[in-house]
Amino acid sequence: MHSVSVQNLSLKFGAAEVLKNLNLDVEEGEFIVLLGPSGCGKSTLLNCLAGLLELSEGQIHIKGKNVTWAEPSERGIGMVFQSYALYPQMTVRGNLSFGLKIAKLPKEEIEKRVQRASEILQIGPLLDRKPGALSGGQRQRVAIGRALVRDVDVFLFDEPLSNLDAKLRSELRVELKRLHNRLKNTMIYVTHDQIEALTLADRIAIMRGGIIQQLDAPQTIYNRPSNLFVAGFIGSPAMNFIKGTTVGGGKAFKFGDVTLNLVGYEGGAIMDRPKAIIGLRPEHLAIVDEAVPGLTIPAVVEIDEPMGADSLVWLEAEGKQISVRVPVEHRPVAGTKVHLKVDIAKSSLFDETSELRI
Amino acid sequence: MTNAASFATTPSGAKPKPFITWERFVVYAVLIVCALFFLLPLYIMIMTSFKSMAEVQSGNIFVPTLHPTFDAWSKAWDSACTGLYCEGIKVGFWNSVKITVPSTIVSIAVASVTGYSLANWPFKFSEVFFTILLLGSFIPYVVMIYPLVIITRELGIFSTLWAVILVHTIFGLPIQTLLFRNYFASLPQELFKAARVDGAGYWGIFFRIFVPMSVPIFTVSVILQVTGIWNDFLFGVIYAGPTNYPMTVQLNNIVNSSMGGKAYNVDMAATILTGIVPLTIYFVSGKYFVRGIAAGAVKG
Amino acid sequence: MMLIVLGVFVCGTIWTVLFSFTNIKILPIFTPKEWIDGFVGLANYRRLFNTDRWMSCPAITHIGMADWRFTCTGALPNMVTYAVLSIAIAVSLGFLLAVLMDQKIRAEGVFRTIYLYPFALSFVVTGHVWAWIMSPEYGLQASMRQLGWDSFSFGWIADRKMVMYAIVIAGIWQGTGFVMALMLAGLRGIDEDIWKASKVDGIPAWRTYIQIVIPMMKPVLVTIFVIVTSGAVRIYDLVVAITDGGPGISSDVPSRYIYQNFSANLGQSLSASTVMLVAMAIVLIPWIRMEFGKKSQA
Amino acid sequence: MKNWKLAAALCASVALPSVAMATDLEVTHWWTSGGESAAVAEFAKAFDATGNHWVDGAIAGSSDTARPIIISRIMGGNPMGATQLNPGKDADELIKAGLMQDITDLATKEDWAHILRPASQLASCTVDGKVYCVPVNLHSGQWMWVNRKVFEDNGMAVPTNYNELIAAAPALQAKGIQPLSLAQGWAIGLLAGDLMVAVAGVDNYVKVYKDRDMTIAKGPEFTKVFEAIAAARQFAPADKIVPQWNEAVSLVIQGKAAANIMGDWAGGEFAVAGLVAGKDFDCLPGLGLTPVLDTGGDVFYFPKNADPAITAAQLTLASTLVTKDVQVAFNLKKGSLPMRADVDLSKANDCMKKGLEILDHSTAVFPSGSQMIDRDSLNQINDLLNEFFANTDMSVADAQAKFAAIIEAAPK
Repeated sequence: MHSVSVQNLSLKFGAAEVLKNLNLDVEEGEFIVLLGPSGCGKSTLLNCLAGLLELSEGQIHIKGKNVTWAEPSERGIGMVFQSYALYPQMTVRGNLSFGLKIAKLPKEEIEKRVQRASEILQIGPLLDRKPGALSGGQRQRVAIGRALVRDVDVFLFDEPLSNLDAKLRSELRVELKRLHNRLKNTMIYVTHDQIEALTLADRIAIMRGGIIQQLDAPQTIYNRPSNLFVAGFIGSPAMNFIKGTTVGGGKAFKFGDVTLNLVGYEGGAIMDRPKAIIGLRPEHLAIVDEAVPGLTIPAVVEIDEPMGADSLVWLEAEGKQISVRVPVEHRPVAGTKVHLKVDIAKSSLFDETSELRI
Repeated sequence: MTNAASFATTPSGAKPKPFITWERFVVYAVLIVCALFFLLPLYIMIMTSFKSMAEVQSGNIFVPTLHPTFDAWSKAWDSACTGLYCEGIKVGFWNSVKITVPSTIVSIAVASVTGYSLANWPFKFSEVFFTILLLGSFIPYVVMIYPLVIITRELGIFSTLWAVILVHTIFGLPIQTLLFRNYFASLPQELFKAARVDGAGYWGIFFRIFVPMSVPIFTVSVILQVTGIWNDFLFGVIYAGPTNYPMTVQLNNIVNSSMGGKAYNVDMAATILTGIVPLTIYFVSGKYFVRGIAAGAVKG
Repeated sequence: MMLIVLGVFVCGTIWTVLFSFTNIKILPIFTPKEWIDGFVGLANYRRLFNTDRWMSCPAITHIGMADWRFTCTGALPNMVTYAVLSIAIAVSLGFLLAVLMDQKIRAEGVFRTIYLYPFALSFVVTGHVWAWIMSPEYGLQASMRQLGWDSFSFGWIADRKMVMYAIVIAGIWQGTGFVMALMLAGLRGIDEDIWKASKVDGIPAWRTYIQIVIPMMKPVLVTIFVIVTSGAVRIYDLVVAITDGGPGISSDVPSRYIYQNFSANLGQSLSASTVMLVAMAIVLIPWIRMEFGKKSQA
Repeated sequence: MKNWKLAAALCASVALPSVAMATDLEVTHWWTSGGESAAVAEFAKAFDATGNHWVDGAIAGSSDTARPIIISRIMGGNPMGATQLNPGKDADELIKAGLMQDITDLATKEDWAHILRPASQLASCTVDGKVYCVPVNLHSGQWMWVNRKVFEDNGMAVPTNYNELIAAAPALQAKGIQPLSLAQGWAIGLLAGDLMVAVAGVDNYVKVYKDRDMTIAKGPEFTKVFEAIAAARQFAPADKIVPQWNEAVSLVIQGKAAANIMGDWAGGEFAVAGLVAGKDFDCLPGLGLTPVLDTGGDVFYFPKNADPAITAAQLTLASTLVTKDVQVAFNLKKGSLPMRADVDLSKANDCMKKGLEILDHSTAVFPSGSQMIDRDSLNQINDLLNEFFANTDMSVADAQAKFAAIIEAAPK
């Protein structure tokens, strides 16, 4: 039994189809991140799961129960919002317990749950304060607490860390992971921040235009993006794309004067394609002095950006800008002619027409 | 449970709804009943404006006219007499526009910035300032007429458009400032803090954060100011000078004739005609009331 | 600009207060010399409070404050009656309408315009229409009786004790739309996520309004309250158009007293304004200190 | 120097009207209804014929609305060329403050003292022997308007005076007809004022209002007045009182009410409705009791102006307003009586002719309230009378005492 199961979900606002025939199965205890650019439908999908938006077609099951028509509060979900959405005139305790009081839970039970949530989130000392007197990080903890006390199986997060500054964001990210490890609840998490996605997710669903482009473990998504969009979206700095052709029955990739040997490429049948694209991540390239036929690309160093732990070097090859991540101690001098060694096993090939990974 | 039954009741797609639910019915019923109460005087005005004076004097005010005529309308617009001239209320139309547009813009601009300062950048005497402003909104404006005559005379702008713009800005300020100050105060303060952390300055925060988030309140403010200024008679006639007499001077002259007989049908038509500009603004402003025009649009 | 405005209010107020102690009549005076020459002490105030039209409280000495309205007559008590009733009704009705308008209804623009239009029209004429409607001779009462409902009676406008309530009806008609618009703006300034959170929490909509949204709208509510109050305190057009103070002087209000004296006895006008100003200051200043003082310290 | 300038201007305006430079002169007034506009047009036509130009600044709403505007304009340093203003006490302060143009020389030259009548009109334009305004017409408020048909249809005698109307009142009420229609506000004040004149007599009325004779104000004559007012209020109960004077007149025209007491301007309403005096309705000056009329009227003042061209135009206008042709043309349209006796008014209607006849007897003419007492006191009296009329709990003695107190406190 899936924890959350979405079948053939479509959502239309008038003529505009915001979500298109979506399917998504989430396992018990899984941490799923919905990732995508603005307007891709990720928050909309989350709102559909929560029952805050009515879908046009399809079904939603949570814990095996068909909740397609159920009220938000009856779905067994808790939700955390970007703007925290705390009730400003109530104390933290009030915020945590308000929904439970409405549900007419016995007092002791409410007290027990508030106590537990405040322990888990370490907000005990804040219980009698009002949200206005809390910092952003504290507020978001309270917002999580409000989902926690509902004692539900599925947590929905709608960009919960976007309103925080960078430092707090990374702290809370770790805390969220810890929380997930401890509670083992199903969590569905919307963000536009790929670091959050890569660090938190068991699986990432990359969305675009109301369609899930790829749903896979972070490493798979990173190393084997299923199409050009996913490849370009994930990774910072972005993957280098070079247009060319595959020749020799799929044995080599040719662009300009350069020919790369494709033996060892992990993927499908390459064949000869007149329009292909090779994607190379900056950390999968290395700067070498000597050319190796079929394995290196000649290039000229333009600038480098030291980033602390390593350095990002920008080079020019065959009229194309290419970025390479190198250890700081290996920073080359601008204007130097070098060669870039390609790790074919970690590269991605795409068909330019279909934009799909080969 | 049989399979067939299960299939039939398996929720899928949009939740089926009756044509109208009980709650919806109550919502619309209340709205419509209230609308009828609000429309009753308008109905009488319109009916009266289509009657002849003989029919007005002999008939029941609620009874629809039997012989509708546009005479009162054309007379109100085109030929009703106000003193020497019999050119109806159209005469002052452009003057009213000339007074209303700059007065509305200036007063709202000044008030929104003042409200923003009071809400987010408190200065030393801001509380005193605000108290005086607030008290100002309770002064019967008529007693300020003479001091303002002296002030505008000393500024050398008496009997010009500038004087009337100044006066409207001054009298609009207490309520307008209150409007903006309190609305800005109700917006989440994190936004203000975050923007400051990001290095945005006084004007940057105002224009990039607060203005876009405050479209509904700007709409209310425009409604308030346009109505007040468009319908103002006294300030226009005193401070704007005879060459800038607004439309309401003609309306007043038609409606308030002291001794001569009253042509109610023309009065009604003239009133509705004068009110068309604010009414249009109310209707057009509608879309700026849509929820989350600024806040909701950002997310995917 | 702010300083000019401040200056105008301060100067205007000082002038009003100072020259309310002079025998200023029709032509305004401004200089200290004229002030000294025309100084009459409290004469204007003495006359003001000896005028039945302003306030007359025959039984105030032996009847408690609770009966104030019913024993006192005159412009000032009338204004208090009007203010209390119209504020209470316009604010609650305005809120109700705003909430209903917020239910994603069809034709929102049409309803909004219908509720707002009275605000756009000059009261000189719409007031006259109300006078017609409420007139026992021409209006509702006459029509109902024509239709055969002989016992129907709606003659508030001609009844000295009820006439202020008749004015309240017209006041609500005129002002509620604006309150509704402000409320609607306030409602739409509420973070959408708050609504979502309360739905997920399973809080019924009416409780969300009362326990969460209304408290969040407090600044807007304060604005509405001040605007409606200042409108009620300065009520003028409405009374002039509907009853012109009648029957007798039973529906007179302070602004009408101030306006009428403005072109006959400025001293009365100024002293009446000063009384209003002092009364408002007594009510407002402590409240402002409480309301806004804590915010600026926090 | 100043006098010389004035004299020069005077010469220019009177002696050489055709050569005078065309000057725009803004004139404020509150005549805006159809008939009033037509009357103003006569003034404008005549003034434009002098080579100048009449710029109309109509502001409706009677002097209460217009006065602050006029004062503001004068104080703001942008005065109008000429303005209608209630004569007498209202304008005194403006004159004392030196804001008004002295037109004595013109008045002397044209011998207004002899050609304009009654003398009270010019007198109220005169302060300390100097003339500041031009009276242009006479209006009187002592008229009772009776719908003949109401009585004829019911087989009753048409009353010829107020007392007969009151006598017929119970019979009218029995037939569902309101004996007396009445409008709110100043109309009640006007009715009460007419009753003062009718019951207490012109002399006593003038003694109280002008001389502030307190023994009469507190005495039995005025007790009778207030008793008469108290009697009138039962014939026009509060729920029958209409907001506007013309609605009250309209009730008489429609036959819903038998009579109304209103000034001569009510004649216009009857004319518009197509009713003929003497046949359909009667107009009874002095309420039919004693044929007397007060002489309210309209006057024009000329605010001082720095521009000599305007001063000249002001004098031209002043002179134009009282010429024979203009007086006839204007007053026929306005429905008021002309200031000059030496004009032909054969076109006047019956009611106007009745008025003209009374005007010829100087004893039957007396000054209007605003010429004798200040506006502030008149307002207070009006408030009192309105309250007395509406509040049946107020006793006659109480009302009279309050009335006397206002008279006593009025500035001399």
